[in-house]
Amino acid sequence: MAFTSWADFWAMGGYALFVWLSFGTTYGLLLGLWWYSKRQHQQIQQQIRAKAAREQRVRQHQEREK
Amino acid sequence: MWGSMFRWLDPYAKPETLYHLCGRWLPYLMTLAIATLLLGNIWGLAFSPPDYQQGDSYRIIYIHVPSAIWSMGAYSSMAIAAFIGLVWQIRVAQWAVLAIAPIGAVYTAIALITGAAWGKPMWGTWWVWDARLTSELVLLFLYLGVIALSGAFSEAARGIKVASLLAIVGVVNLPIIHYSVEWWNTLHQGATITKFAKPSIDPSMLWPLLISLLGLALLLAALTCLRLRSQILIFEQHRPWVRQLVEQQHEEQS
Amino acid sequence: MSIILAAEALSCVRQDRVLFENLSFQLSAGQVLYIQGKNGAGKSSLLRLLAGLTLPEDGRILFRGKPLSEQAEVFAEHLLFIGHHSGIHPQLTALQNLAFWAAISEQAVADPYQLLGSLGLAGLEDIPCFMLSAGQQRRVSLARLWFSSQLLWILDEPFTSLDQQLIAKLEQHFLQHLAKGGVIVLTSHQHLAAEYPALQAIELEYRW
Amino acid sequence: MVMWRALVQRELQLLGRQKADWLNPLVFFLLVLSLFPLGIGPEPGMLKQIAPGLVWIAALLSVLLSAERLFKDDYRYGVIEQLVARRQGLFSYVTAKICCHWLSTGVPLVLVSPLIAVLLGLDWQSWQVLLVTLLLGTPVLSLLSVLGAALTMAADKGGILQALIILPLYIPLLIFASGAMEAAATALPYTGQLAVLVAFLLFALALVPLAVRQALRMNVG
Repeated sequence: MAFTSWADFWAMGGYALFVWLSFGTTYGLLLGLWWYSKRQHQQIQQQIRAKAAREQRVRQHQEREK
Repeated sequence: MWGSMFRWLDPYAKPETLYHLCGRWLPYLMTLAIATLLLGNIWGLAFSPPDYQQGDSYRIIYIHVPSAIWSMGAYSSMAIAAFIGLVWQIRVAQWAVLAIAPIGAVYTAIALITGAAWGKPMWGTWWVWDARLTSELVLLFLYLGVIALSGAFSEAARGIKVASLLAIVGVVNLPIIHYSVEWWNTLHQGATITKFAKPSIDPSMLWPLLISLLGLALLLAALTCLRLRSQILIFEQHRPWVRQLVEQQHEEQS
Repeated sequence: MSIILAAEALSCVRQDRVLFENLSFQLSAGQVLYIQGKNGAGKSSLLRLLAGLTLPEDGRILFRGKPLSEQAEVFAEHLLFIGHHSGIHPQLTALQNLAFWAAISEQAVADPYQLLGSLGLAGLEDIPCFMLSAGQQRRVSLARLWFSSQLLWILDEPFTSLDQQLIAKLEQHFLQHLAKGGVIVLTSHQHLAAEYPALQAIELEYRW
Repeated sequence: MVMWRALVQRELQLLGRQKADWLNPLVFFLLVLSLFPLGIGPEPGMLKQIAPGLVWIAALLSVLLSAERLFKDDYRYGVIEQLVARRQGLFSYVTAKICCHWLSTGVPLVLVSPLIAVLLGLDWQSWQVLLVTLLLGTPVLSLLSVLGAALTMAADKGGILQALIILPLYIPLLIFASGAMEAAATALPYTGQLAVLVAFLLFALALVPLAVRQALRMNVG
C-alpha cells in the first residue's frame, strides 16, 4: 500500500483532480459504451419483432381479402 | 490458394454460428475483462509506489497507455476485418468493422482525455501539440470518419463496404500521418518532454500496467462480441433463425 | 441449344426486405426473358443482379455454364446493360454522349448522324440533351443498341416514354438481335407487341 | 489509349459547359486568402510568417470543395452504374476524371500563385518554392479529393461528410508543403521536404486510382 490513510489515497499527493478526472471519465465512457451497445441490441430485437408483427398483419389482411 | 487456406474458418463465418459463439464467450470475456481491469487499476492506484519525479500524477499511466495502445490496436483489427471482408467477400468481417469502430473511438477519446489530464500537472497546460497526442487526435478523426460514412447511406450494406474501404485507406495513411506529425513536432520544438524518459520501469509499476493492458484488450474483445451480435441481427433479420431467436427471447422475458 | 444465361435459386434482399427467393431460369440463344411485376417488386434489383452489379444473397448466376464470379471480365464484355437511368449526361449533346459510349465499348459508330436521324433525332444531334424531351433522351440512350455487338442485352424499361412507332422499331431490332443468337432480358410495364419466337416471362410479386 | 483520350475529351467538354465547377473554387481560394489579412491584421511580417500554412489550407479547402460534385451527375444519370457493369472502361474513366480535376483546379491555383505572392508579400525565392510545392502537392490534393467524392458518391449527405473523411488524410501533405515554404523563408535547405512531396505524389498516384475504382463499384453495388 502506497498510502497511509484513505484521505491520503483520495488526495493522490495533490493530484486528485487529474487522477480522478482521468479514471472517472474512463470508466464513465466505458460504462456508457457498454450501456449503449446493450440497449442497441435490445432495440434491434424489438424492431425485428415489430417487423414480424407487421408481416403477420399483412398476411392476415391478404387472407381476408381472398 | 487463399480460398482453401482459410477453409477451416468457414464455420465461424456463418452468421448463426458466430452469433451463438459470441453469446457463449461474452459473459466469460466480460467477467475476465472487468476483473483484470479492476485488478490492474487498483494495484496501480493504491499499491504501486509513487514516481520520484511526477509523484502520484503518473498513476494516470495505468489507463492512458493501455487505451492509447489499444486505440491503435482496435484500428488495426478493424482494418484487418475490413480487408478480409472486402477481399474475400466475408460479410461477418464487414460487420465486425462497424462493431469495432465505436469502441476504438471511445478508447481514443479516453487516451486523449487522460493525456490532457496528465499534461496539465506535467506541462502546465491541458493540451500541447505533442506528436503522440496529435496523432491520437487524427486517429479519433479517422474513427469518426468511418462511423459517419457507414451511417450515411440509405442502404446499410453499401455504407458498411464503403466504410471498410475508408478504414483500409486510413490504415495505409496512419504511419505516414504519424511520421509526418513527428517530423513536424521536432521542427517546431513544441513539447519535447517525453513521458517515458526512464529506460527501465520498476517491476512494481510495470506489472499493474501490463495487467491493465490485458484488461482493456479483454474489454475490447468482449465489447466487440456484444456489438457484433447486434450487427449480425441487423443484417440477418430476414432469416428464419433470427425470427425464431427473437421470438424465443421475448417469450422468456415475459 | 446452348444455354447462355442461367440463374440458380437466386434470392435477393434489399433493405432487410426479401424481394424474391429461389428464382431459377435458363435462357438459351435467341430467347427473351420478360420480367413483370408491380413497382417495388424487385424488377430492377433482379436486373442489377444479372448484370453483376450486386451479389445475390443466395444462389448463383451462370454465364455459358460458368459462375459469374469466376469470369466477371468475360461476362462484362458480352453484356450491354442499360439501367433505370439512361446513362445520358444532360449537359452533353447526343453526339457527345454517343461518342462516349462508343469509346467505352471500343466500337466505332459509322455514321452517327444517320443513326440518330433514323431514331427521329435529326436536327437534334448537337444540342445539349437537357433540352430534349424524356422520350428523345431515351432514344439517345437506346441508340447504343444499334452499334453494339454484345451478346446479352439487359434493359430496364426500354419502352418508357417512347411512342408507338419507335416501340415497333425497337421491337423489330430486338427480333433481329435474337435471330443472330442474342439474348435479351428486359422489364416493362407495357405488353410486348411483337411475336417473339421464344419468350419466357417471370412475374415478380410484391412481397412483405 | 483511344478510349482514354475520348474520356478526357468528354470531361473537358463537361468542364467547358459547367464553368462554375472550376471557376468557383478559384474565386473561393482567393477570397479565403484575402479574408486572413482582414482577420489578423495586414502587417507584412506577420503575413509572411503565416503565408505557408495559409496558402495550403486555402488550397486544400478549395480543391476539396470542388471535388464534391465530381461524380454526382454521372451517378444520378446512371452513367457510373453502366460503366461498372461494363467493367472495362471504368479505370480509364477514373484516371480521366482525376487528370481533368487536377487540370481544372490544381493548374489554376498554380497559375494564380504570382497573385498570391503579391497579396501576401512573398519575395521571389518564396514564390518559387510556393510554385514548386503547388505543382507537386495539388495533384495529391486532387487525388485525395476525388477519392473522397467517390466514397461519398451515393451517400445521402455529401459536402461536410466528404471533408470529414478526407481532411485527416491531407495532414502529411499540409505539413511537408508548408514545411518546405517555411524552410525556404528562413533560408534553410528544403529539398528534403520536396523529395517527400514527390514520394507522396508517386504513392498516391499508384494507389488512389485503384481505391477510387473500388469505391465507385461499392457505391453502385
